[in-house]
Amino acid sequence: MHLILFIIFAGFCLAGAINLLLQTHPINSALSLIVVMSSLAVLYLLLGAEFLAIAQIIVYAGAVMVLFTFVVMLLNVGEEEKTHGSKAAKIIGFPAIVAAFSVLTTVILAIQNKLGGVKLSDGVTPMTELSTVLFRDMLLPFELTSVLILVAILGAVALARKEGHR
Amino acid sequence: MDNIILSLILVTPLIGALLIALLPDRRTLSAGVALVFALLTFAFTLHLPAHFDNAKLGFQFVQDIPWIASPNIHYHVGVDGLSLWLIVLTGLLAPIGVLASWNTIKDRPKVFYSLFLVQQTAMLGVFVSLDLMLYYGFWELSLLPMAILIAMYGRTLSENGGPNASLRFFLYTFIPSAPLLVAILWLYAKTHSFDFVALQDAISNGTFPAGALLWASLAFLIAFAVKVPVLGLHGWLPDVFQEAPIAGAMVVAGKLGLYSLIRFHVGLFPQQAVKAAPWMIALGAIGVIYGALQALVQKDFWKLLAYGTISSLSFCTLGIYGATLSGLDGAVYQTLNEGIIGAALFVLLGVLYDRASTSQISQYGGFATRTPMLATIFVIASLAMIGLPMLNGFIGEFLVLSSTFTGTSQAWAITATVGVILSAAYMLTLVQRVFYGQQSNLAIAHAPRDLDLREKFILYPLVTLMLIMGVFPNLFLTGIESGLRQTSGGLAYRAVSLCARPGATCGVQATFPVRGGQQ
Amino acid sequence: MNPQNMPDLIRILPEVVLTITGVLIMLFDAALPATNNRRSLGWLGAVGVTAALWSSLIQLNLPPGTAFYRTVQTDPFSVFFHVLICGIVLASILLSLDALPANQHHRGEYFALMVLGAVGMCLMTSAVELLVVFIALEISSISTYILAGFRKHTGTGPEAAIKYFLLGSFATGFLLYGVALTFGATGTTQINDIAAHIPAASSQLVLAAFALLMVGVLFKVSAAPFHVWTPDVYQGAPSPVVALMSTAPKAAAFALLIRLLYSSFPVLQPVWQPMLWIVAVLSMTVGNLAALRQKNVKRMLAYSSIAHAGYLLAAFAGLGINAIASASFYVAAYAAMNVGIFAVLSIAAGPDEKLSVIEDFRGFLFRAPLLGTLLIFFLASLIGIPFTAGFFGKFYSFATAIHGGAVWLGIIGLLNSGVAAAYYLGFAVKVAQPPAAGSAKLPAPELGVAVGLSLALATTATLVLGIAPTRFLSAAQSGATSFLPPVISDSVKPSTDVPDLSKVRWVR
Amino acid sequence: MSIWLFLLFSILKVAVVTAIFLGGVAYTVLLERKVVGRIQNRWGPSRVGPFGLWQPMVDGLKLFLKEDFIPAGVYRPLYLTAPLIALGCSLLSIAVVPFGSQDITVHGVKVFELADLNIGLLVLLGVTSMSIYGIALAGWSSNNKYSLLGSLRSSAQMISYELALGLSLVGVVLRTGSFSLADIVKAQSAHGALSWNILGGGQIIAFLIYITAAYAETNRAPFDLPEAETELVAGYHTEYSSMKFAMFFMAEYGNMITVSCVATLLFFGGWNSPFGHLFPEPQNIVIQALLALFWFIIKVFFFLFLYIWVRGTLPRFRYDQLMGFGWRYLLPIAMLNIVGTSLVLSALMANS
Amino acid sequence: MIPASWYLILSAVLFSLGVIGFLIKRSLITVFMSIELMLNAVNLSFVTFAHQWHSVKGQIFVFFVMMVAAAEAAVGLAIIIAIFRARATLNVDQVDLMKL
Repeated sequence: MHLILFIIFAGFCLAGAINLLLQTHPINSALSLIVVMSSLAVLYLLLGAEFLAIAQIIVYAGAVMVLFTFVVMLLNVGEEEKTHGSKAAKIIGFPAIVAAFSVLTTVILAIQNKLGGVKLSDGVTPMTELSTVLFRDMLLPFELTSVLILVAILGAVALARKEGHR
Repeated sequence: MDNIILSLILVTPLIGALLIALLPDRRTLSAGVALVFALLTFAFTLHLPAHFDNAKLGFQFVQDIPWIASPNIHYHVGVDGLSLWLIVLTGLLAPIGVLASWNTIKDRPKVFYSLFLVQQTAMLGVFVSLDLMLYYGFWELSLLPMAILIAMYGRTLSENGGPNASLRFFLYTFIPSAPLLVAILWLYAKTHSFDFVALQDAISNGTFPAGALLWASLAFLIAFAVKVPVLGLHGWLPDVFQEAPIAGAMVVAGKLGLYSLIRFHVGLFPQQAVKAAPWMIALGAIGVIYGALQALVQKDFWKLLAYGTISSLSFCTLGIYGATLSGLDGAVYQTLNEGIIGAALFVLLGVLYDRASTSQISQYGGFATRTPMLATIFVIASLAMIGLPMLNGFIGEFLVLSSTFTGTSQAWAITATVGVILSAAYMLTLVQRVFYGQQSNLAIAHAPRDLDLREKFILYPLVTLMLIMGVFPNLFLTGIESGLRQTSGGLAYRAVSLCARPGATCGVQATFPVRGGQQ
Repeated sequence: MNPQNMPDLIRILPEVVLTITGVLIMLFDAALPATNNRRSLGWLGAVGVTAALWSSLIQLNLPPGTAFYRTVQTDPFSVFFHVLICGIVLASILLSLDALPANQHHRGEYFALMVLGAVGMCLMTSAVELLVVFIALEISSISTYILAGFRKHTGTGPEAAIKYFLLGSFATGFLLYGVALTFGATGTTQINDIAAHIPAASSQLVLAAFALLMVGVLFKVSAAPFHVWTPDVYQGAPSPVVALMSTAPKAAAFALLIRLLYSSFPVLQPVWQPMLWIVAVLSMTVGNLAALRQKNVKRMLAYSSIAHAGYLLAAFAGLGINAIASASFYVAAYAAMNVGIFAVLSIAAGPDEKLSVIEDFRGFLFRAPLLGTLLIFFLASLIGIPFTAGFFGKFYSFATAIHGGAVWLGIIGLLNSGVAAAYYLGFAVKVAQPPAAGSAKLPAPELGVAVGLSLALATTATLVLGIAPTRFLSAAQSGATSFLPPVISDSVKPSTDVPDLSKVRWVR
Repeated sequence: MSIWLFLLFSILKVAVVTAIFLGGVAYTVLLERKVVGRIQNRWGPSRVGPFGLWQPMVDGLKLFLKEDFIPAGVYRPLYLTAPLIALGCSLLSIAVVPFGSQDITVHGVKVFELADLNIGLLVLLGVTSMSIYGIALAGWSSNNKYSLLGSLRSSAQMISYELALGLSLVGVVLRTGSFSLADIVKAQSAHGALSWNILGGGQIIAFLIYITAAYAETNRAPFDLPEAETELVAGYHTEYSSMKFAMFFMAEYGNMITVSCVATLLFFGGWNSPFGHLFPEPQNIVIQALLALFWFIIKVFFFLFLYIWVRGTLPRFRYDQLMGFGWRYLLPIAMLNIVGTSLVLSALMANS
Repeated sequence: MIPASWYLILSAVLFSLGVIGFLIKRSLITVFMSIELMLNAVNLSFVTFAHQWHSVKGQIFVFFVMMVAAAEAAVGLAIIIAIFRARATLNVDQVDLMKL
């Protein structure tokens, strides 16, 4: 059961991610990304992170990506133009990515036995434990997030607002 | 008084610079203040020979204050016979420089005079520092004001002449100073001291591996050789001579580099200096000829002076690496001479340039009839440069040549002597073409004035000095020699070099203290 | 709450003060009429930042320790960087007061962003929990992204912002992946605890995590080969903002780098020392060579800042706490002179940044003697002329490196600074060169009180750090002592040998 | 219990609930037409069947049989997906709503709830946030400026009000200490109406915020700007016809029902009777279940009625008023409500 | 049961795809999406490790990453809007007033 679910949703993830790269229209890319995010939410569920799964849906799929599609719609962004990209980025970039990826995979495979496995019966992280850590141990970062969001709001207003009227 | 006099000498020009910067930007005001402070500094420097004890060992007027604990940097200044007269010379050239610039600097005089005084501090600092870091600080500090001055007050009318000369000057000197700093830091890493005396001790005690020490000494050598400049590293000099304002040009070459060579190359690394000596002697001797030959064919008198300077500075190199006491004496003496004669010639050529607005020798001719005083002094200075007996140039050149001939290498001595003859050729040609012969259109058209009061005020002391130094060399040489014997490591170097020669006695070491130190 | 019975809030007092200041600015911004020029907000910000600076000095009286469940740690090191960052922000705010164009939109937000960004930067230096580090980093980055794009009416402003933003977020991705792998390898994200867990962890995973972390951090300090964003961003961003973002976030990132290297991954020293060796050489060489070709002043300074990152990284070739001290000192020195030079540039070029190319500055010394002199002074400091901050910073950094045995690094570095002298001096010479004969006479730029203060601050700092650096040095050194073993871990004794890593020796 | 039995029951439940839900949707439409008719002093549909009761069937048939017209120039893939997303989300959200007591089980399977999640409330929010895509994509893919404007308005409006909506729920969650809807209802069961969140829980402000935000979320009057006929033709579904239009229609009414259900669960004690234990509880489990269902449906009906009532009486907001109201008043009040609630709760906790 | 490494490899693959997207996509907004993909990939790693260590901290981290991503999205999109206003294009290759 777990295997099937994992394969299905991992498949969705990969398909979505690849589709994100292949699609030329931003809105399609955005939708692919939503698929990736939603599938990730399911994977979180499989890993026992129930709260995160739903937070993923609410925050990422429901808020962040809405913002993306909103902007795509607002600016009426058309198809991507096929222009030649930076050659250097490709020449250096791709081998670097392939190398980095293979290194990572080797590392992960090498420590595979240490890592252990994931079972459906592993249980779900209780919300109480989550909130204890969040509101006690991680109180400072939590409060700090408010500053972060304040900064983001300020900035978004300052940048996106048309000049001429305050 | 004795223990703060050096600080006083250093601080006075700096205060002057600050004061000028704060005062309004008016020509006479800035120049006046600068003159006052330059004279004041000069007066303070005169304190040094007056109270200098030739018999005493080691550095005098020492002031040693810990500056930074880690890294261990001290504000450590002191004077010995080697630096004594150089300091006085620097002090003397400052008011002369101010006077020489009095009329020529019209734009932003404030910037000019403050930078000039800062430069003055930096040069004085180089001569008095006994802490390598402090020394390096002043060494580098001396670059920038000069570079800016050249850029701001480039004399030719060409668009980028000043800036290019300035860049060239700066980079030529700055880039070699990078290895120099590395070498200093490397020394520090081993000893945890920047103190000159302590390092001298450490090096002679064999604290350092010889191979690496050779590289370190090389870094020192190159950094200083560029500043002299030694042949091959002289690329910046002609441009600078052509472009720099007179007050700057007269101090830019020679003494800083030569002093540093003696004190910090020969003084710190006697054994390595011996290894370098054959090369340096060769460069020196060839430099004498090369400079002279180049000077012969120059059409522009600034360039002629530049190559002439290279030629006569090469004598100093020769003297230093000839590794005899009299040779070193001669080198130091020649350094002083160069300062005085060079300054005089610069002022003189400046006057010419002021009158005729060109530096092309071919345009001149027959000036002597219109400007007899100028011609006279010019001839005296030229003769001093050539090395006529009774004038100061003779003493230096003679000491160097004779000691090279007897102590080092007859072949090189002869080569250099040829250079002396050549120097007579180019200087006299210059005199002949500028002042004598048929009156040129220029001389007629411009109807040049003779020397005015200010110019006389500059030149008379210099000429007097040439005569005094030519007649009573011992007045100066005693101090210089005592310095060389006692403190600068010159003798250690000589001892080493003597020992290195087959069949030589090494007993000198027993007779004199090999190295100086605070007793 | 914590063993010393100190109220935890005192440990983040500067951040609290800054946050309150930022919020106050916004509230007043809303309350002020639209026609108000909002200079008062800038002054308010300046006062707030000064208060924060002062309050971080108070922390010196506390014994070093952690707060908020071991997420922040105040020690002399963090105080050093707090003071530095607050100083930079103060100077930038004062500078902005006079250098912003008269028609600048969203002035209130501008000042609030500067102050709130400082919260992130400050916290980055005292955070010992990677989560706090991450959020603080984001606060500082996001506020600088926005500030970079503040000249949005120009084509280059938003372009700078988007490039900065995309590449910055890209780097954040790497940093975060590194954090994830660190967490995976060690099971903790507490910076001080990581070291203790490394011996038990899989060394490959630790290495991979470390590499990814370094990519992220080196990106933030704009070290080669992660420097590509710097020139464009500096060119497009408003000069007062560049003064801030070329120094303060970098200082914070360096503080983070130091914490990571010396608190979390001291075991990996055999790996990171040669790695940083290479990065340092690469940064200075690439930076200087590229800067030589630049015609635009801000681009030139951007490349030079890459080179300076290289000089700074050279310090890490040194041994022990000396490396930390000299790196900290270099950050301070670089901050002083770079803020200064950008202050001069923004006043000189005016709010519309009319003077952008080096050629435009020809004869500037004749036009504005004081500003010109200052410009040359700061350039001299960047070159490393003695008795300026730049000299002493460079000297100390290379001294440490050479002391640590990296003589070649010292030679390469100092030769590089020789190359660098070429373009700095080229600029200085252009400034000093008499103006072209036929050129139109431009009016001398005006010098306001605020910008005067800011310039005075930068000049004094540059001079003091060059002439009497003792106090700052000892502050940096006492900061560095925070990394002596007892503080590194208080739970498990770190063991220093990881067998397969210590054999790795690449370049020395 | 075997997994197959569980699956069978689940499928059965899904089928039943979907059927009832869709039927509810159909009759809510009828209800609206009737009630609005009365408000406007007319009869409403009354010809088809007794009291017009067959009207929804006929409407459905009509929509089903109409030509399914796809305009040229639309972006087909999204144009086709959008209504599915909208309806899908609408149907999905009812899955976590419990209609009756959890204690009533058949073979261990809870009868009155499709999915028992302990983060049910968050799932509701998540689904709501996803439902924006239906509208947004519909408007954009239609390649029609009215549609686009409608969908832009709608996305902005939904994002804005979702915040207030979410925050208004926090008070309730704080009081209960759980995200599970069943737990929330249980916490209100002690003393009848007195312990309902709206009264005893002191969440009346939260309720008002919730109901306001929910109206905006469902694009209902007075916040029905995305489909304001006088300004935007028909907003995001201008270009839709036949079944695709019907899907949007069904989604909207489905959302209304869900919102009403949630309001009932969160603030009005769910299936609990308002009289609490005043009357003895019937022993028969079937009666118990039916009674619970009765109360639940009554309350939901009340909220649906309220929806229609509001629509019939209140004028539409202007767009800037709408946004201003959401951000300047609703959001701060919701925050204050949270602060107040937590202060009171902590005070209470300190006392006990 | 499936090995935890599968999740990690999936995460690595997604991360690499994100990096590739960053390099090849030519519209600013899709480049930004690629970055979001990278962050999501990292989140998956975090959750996996949190599961493996039985530590809530990893999950908390993800939670914060989401918050940050939301803030970043707001700012990033604001910048994108600003650049679209100034330049009327979102093509990476046309946003090149300042050449490298």
